[in-house]
Amino acid sequence: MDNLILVVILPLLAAFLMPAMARTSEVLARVTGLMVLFISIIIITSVWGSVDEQAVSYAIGGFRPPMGIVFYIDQLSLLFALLIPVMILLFWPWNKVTHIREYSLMMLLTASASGLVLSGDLFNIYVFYELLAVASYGLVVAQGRAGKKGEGAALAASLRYLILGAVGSVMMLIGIAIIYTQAGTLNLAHLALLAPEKLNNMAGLSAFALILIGVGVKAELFPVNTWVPEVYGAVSTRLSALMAGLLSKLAVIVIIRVLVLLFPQPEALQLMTILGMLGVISGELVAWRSRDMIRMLSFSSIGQLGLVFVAFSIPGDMGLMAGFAVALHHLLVKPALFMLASGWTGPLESLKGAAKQSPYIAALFVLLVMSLLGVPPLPGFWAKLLIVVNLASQAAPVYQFALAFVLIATVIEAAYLYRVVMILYHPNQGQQASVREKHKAFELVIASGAAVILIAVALQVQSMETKLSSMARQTGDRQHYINTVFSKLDLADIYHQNKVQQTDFRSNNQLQGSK
Amino acid sequence: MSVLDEVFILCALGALVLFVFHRIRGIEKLAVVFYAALLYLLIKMSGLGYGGEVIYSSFSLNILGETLQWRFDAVSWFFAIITVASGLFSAVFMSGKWGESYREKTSNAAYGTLQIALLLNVNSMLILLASGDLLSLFIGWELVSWASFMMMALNPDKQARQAAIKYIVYAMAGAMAFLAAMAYVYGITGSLQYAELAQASAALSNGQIILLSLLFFTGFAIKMGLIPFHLWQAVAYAETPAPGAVFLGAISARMGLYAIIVVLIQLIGLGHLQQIHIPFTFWNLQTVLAWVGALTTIIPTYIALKQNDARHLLAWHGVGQGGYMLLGLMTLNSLGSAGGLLHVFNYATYQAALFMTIGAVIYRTGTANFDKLGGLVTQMPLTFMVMVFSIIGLAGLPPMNGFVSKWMVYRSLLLDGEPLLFVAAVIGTLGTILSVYKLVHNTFLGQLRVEHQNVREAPLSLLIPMLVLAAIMFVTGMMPGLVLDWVASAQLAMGLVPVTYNLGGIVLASGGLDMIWITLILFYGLGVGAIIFYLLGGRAKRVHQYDNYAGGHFLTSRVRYHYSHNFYAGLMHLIGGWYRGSFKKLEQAIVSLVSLLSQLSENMYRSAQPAMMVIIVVVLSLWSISGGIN
Amino acid sequence: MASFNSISELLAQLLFMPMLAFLLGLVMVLMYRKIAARLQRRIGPPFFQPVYDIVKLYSKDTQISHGLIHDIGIVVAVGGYVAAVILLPVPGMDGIADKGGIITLSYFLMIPSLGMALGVGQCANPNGSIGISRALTAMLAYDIPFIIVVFGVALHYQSTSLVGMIDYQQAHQWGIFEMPLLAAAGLFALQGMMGKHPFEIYVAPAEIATGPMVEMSGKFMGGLFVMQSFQFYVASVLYTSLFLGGGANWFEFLLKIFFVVEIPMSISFLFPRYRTEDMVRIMWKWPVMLALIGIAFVI
Amino acid sequence: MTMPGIEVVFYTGAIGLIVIGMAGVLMVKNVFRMLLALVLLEAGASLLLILSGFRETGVAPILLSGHAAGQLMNDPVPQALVLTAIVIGVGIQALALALILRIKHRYHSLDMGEIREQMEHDIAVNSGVVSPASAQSPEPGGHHHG
Repeated sequence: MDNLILVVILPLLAAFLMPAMARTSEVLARVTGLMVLFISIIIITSVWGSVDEQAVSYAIGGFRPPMGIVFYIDQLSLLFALLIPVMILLFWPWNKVTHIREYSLMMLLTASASGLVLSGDLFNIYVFYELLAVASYGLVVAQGRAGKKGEGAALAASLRYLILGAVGSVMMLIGIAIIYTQAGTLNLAHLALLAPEKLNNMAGLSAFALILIGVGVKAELFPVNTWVPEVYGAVSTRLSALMAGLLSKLAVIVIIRVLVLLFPQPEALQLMTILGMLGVISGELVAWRSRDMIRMLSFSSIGQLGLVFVAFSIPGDMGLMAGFAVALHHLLVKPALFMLASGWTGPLESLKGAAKQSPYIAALFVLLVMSLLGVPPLPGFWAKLLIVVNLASQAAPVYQFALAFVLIATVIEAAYLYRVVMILYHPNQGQQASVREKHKAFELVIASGAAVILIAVALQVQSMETKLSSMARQTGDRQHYINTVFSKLDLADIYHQNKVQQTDFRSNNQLQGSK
Repeated sequence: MSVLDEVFILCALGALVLFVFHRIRGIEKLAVVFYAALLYLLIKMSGLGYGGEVIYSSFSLNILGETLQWRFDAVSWFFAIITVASGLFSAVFMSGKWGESYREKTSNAAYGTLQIALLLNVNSMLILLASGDLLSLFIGWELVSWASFMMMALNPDKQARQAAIKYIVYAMAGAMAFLAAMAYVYGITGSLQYAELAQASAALSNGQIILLSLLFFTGFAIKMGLIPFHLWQAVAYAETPAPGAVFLGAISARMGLYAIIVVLIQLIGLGHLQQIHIPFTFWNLQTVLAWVGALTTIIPTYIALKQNDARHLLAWHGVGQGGYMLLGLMTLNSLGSAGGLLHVFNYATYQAALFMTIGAVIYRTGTANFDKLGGLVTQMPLTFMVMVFSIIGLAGLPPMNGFVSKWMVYRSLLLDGEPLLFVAAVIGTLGTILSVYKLVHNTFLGQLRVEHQNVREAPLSLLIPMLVLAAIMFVTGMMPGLVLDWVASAQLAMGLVPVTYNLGGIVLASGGLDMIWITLILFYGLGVGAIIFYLLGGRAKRVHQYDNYAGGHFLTSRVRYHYSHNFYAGLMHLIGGWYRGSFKKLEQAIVSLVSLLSQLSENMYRSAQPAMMVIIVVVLSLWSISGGIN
Repeated sequence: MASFNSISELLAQLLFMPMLAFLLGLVMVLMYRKIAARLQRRIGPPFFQPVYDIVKLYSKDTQISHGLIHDIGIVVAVGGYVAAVILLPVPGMDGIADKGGIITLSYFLMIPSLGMALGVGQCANPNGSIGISRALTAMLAYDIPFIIVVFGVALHYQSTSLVGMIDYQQAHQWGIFEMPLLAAAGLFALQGMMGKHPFEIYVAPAEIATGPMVEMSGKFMGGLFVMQSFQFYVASVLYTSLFLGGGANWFEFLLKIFFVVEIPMSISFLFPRYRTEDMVRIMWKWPVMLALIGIAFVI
Repeated sequence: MTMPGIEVVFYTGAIGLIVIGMAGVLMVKNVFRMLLALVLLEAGASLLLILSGFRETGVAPILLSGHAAGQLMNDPVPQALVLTAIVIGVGIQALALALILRIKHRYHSLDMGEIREQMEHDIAVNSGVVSPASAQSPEPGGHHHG
């Protein structure tokens, strides 16, 4: 368990050492990144079995919380800690001409992402989030799409993304400041302990709103997601897949952690519902108009993330479970779709008859799309079912609106996705069929892998359900978090401290009163 | 292992085999064997059609705290036997010459795909029919939609493809309405089992029932193409390849009716449908649904009257006939609901036969356009005969089976004293008569076109299924008791009072129906007519078709005069103005609205200042904090 | 069920009912032509003129057939009415009538039109097709009020059995007094049903060359003449059974049915013919309205 | 506490900086100025965070032997945090400056609107929705014809 910190430290070191290494041995530098990723995967798999119903916390450097910095390792964080190196490995820029600093940025991304999911401290989360942001701005520039116009677009998209992201960071910082003013600590477990008393008020809610907007930039949350079509349009599909699939989910995870632990107010959830449902409907509406596949997928991604937010905004463990289901499903499907889209650039009309040219790829596309739409018995259906069923059982009217929005958006989604399917299976070849790019082997492998997993999950839906629900239960259990991070001794300390402070305060009052 | 398990195993096996070998010649024979085997298994379950016990599958699935189980009761069996029989007939139809020509026109793979599509349709429908709770019903529902979409998308024609897209959007909208209803059921009862809903529905408030019924009904109505969701179906069905049209036309849309039976009648319950009044009106739910059925008999039928393509005409009638079934069912008395159910069977027989005749005509002439046909009776007399039999059924005239079911619907409306519904049904029937005459006249009667002078009778492989269907139509018309056995069992399963019947028809105190007598009387009458015509007077001389009188001129044989375009000119002159396309405009309006919203959203994404958005969010959150949401 | 005592009675009914209908129909045709003549200040044809016409047409030398369906069309046109006749109760012979009932009968009445339509279609004469499209439109026009009337009556008697209706009327009161509006509407529809003035433009003599009859010669025309006499009979008996209490005995029966035929015949020559569209319009307006109001009273 | 303390002034300053920064990001067209506004915004946020640990009578949070036990100290945690935040902020600003420079080289403009339009055109060209020839009349996004 102790060496789990290497998952953050090793890539971080590698990120800074790789450029230096490249001066002495180019090959060594290139291999280092991969090595680090493999080591990360090995470390995580080695602790995989040890975390089940009982989460584990780990104080870095031996300082006890709440003063020290802790890692919190439960099923959720461990799952994502594993997914991060795996996904980054899958979308690793293998190319020979890749500049070494790109690898370095990828390493930075790995380190910050792993830190983000494992960290049990709000400010650490902020720091890792910022690092993640820097890495992704850099990657957007570095992995601009090929072509004459590629570089300029990537630069401009990166700058616009950066400005939005920086504003978001500031919002998050202000939110953290408010929390600190209220509670006087930034340790999540400590905050969780104090939250019902200190954060269950207007100030706490506004802090949540600010953090939601701040982190929401990465999570493609409704009003701060204008960067999505620009960036995905400007960068390689590989990076788009990574960002839409993995990075957005990491930001969502952060929001969920904060929400579950710190903000018990129903208004916080409902704010998220509103933004989520606006995201669903606006994303799907624009995707309906899109004329090329990447743009369509970008907006579809906005819509899907909106769905994720709607799901997570349902109170209780069922909401968390629905959210995990739809988030993981999107994490699986969207990258695969981006991979398929990379060979199918150009206007949609030019894809006429593509299925005749490459029937296997078209069939894969249909399968993925159907799961995205929620056609039973594919996993996407179960995810959507969870959302719908749980939305309907909520009493607050905002959830009923959300239900309507989600269902309408699905119809729109069906309209454009099936239109693409029909274009692919068009009997006539389009005029531009000859200039179409070929799919690269690794893209097909990834998409096929996703399809295989989809089918496997569809067959094993019962056991998936048990896993997800146990994950949701653990994530949603605030007391469990507190008990895991603090030993009994710590807790006694904290209670003692609080009591002392409170008595001080009271004695002050009495003093004033006596005067 | 129950028989139902065997059915599912056979389905899976068939799908697998067909998928692997679909490019191979001879696969069509295998498909026929498959459907025959399926039919055999269904016959093994035929106890269900005679009041047998419900058959459960021996496997189930536990998810979301729900047990998904599959089972067959009398209603499912009734629909299933029609489904599988339709599949068998389509498969036989496409196994012979038709298949060969389709292969030549397209490819082995395309033909195999058609076979796969048909098989998937049959299988998905069986899964739907076997569903034992709302969740499995929904799963079956979506599978059916997708299989139908696959079938429709096979035609490379542009119009057909657009129809398929339209279909899938409609189907998705219907599925979402269904899903919403299901979610509400879950929200109320915390379960998706039929039994729970049936129990809980007794305690629901009127508003909840109305909302639930409306959502469910919308979902099911879209599949059935009921008003106001009728626009998608006809074009989509008409444009599928002939065997596909046979199958889809015969039974596919009836899945909506099945779902209505299961959910609205069995679960929400008769009492609710009859008692709950829609606020601010004097209608109850039953009346509303019955009127939807009645309007569906009228509007699509008169749209059919205007069609200029045989397939479209038939498909529009298919939509209209769905209205009769719903109308019959929604009388909720034993006679009317039996009529509605019986109509499902009867309609399947003649609609399948009709699409087959048109398929045969297209096979021989290459077109179903009325402007390019005519006079084929001399060339294809057997096909013509089948068509006449079928249109007699479609129009609901004795002695074919269509008459029996329509008679039952009318009779029950009479018993209930529903004059306006009755009139609506009659208007629909009369429109049907007009339009089926147009069908048979414009295709088979009138002058034969020059290019069709060498057309021969349809090949045997096409004729056999048609003739068998015609025989079924006649036999079950004369002896409706054969099918009424199944219908009565289904009614019992639905919780209705079963109809009293005998082999010849309906037994009722105040005037029943005895089809054996009626058929005999009719044939006696025709015999008398034949005696009067043939035995008396001189022998008639057969002359050439064009040897006819036209105001003192001979109609030359080079220029054809076939009165087919705008056939009912006079009537159209009168009622033409009523075809305003209001529903079409509504549909367009919705599409425009969506595209407007879409454009607005896009502009927002394009031009929105990120910081502006942040401010909006801050304002929004302040609003929500100050309790603006609730 | 069966109210006849023996096979022989059944056979007798099967044989006599159509024959009787045919003979009475012929007399009605004669009456029609006489009335027309009188109204036009003519003497009119002799008593056996309808018979002469049919015999003449049947015995023509050139009988031109355009194909099997052409023949069958005529067979069905006549046969449909024969079958309908059997379902109509007359005094003393109502055994088989009970097998059908009013709904079946209404459907039987559509069969001859369709049979004729098939026959005409086979003739391959575009003029015939035009005529038949008008004829079917006309059928649509009068059948809607007719069916509404039938519905109202059946609703009133709570039965679809003609025999039952007659029994009820004879025990209580004639339908025409209980349902005057429906009876009026029925009369309207009857006018159309019998294919007479002013609703007969599709078979008007002036339309011979452009109507359904254009290819009908010889015994084809003769068949249609036979059909016409059945048509008169069926319409009048049906109306009598629905509204005038049927016939307790033959005298009463004959009186009633001739009276029923007489009214529309007298009216028919007072008006010019309506165009098909106008006929639809008028049929869908007045009789339908009357019938619906009548039903409202019944309920 | 009846009298407004000194921290009111600080809070006002912090919020004022945030407002000015926000307004700048919103209204300014020039990307460089936008960046400067961002700097102000960050400064405001940092100040706010520092203030959360500020005690009016507190001393520097250094444990020296001279201090009496229990004397009020300023909270050191926010100060440490702000230090980190400033470092990160500077890094991002540097990155942004580099981007702005390269964009200026490529698009010959610092106007956000122009940059956006050129970028959208480039994206559309790159995805094949718009032909490169129509560079002079950019159809942003290329969603009207092309």
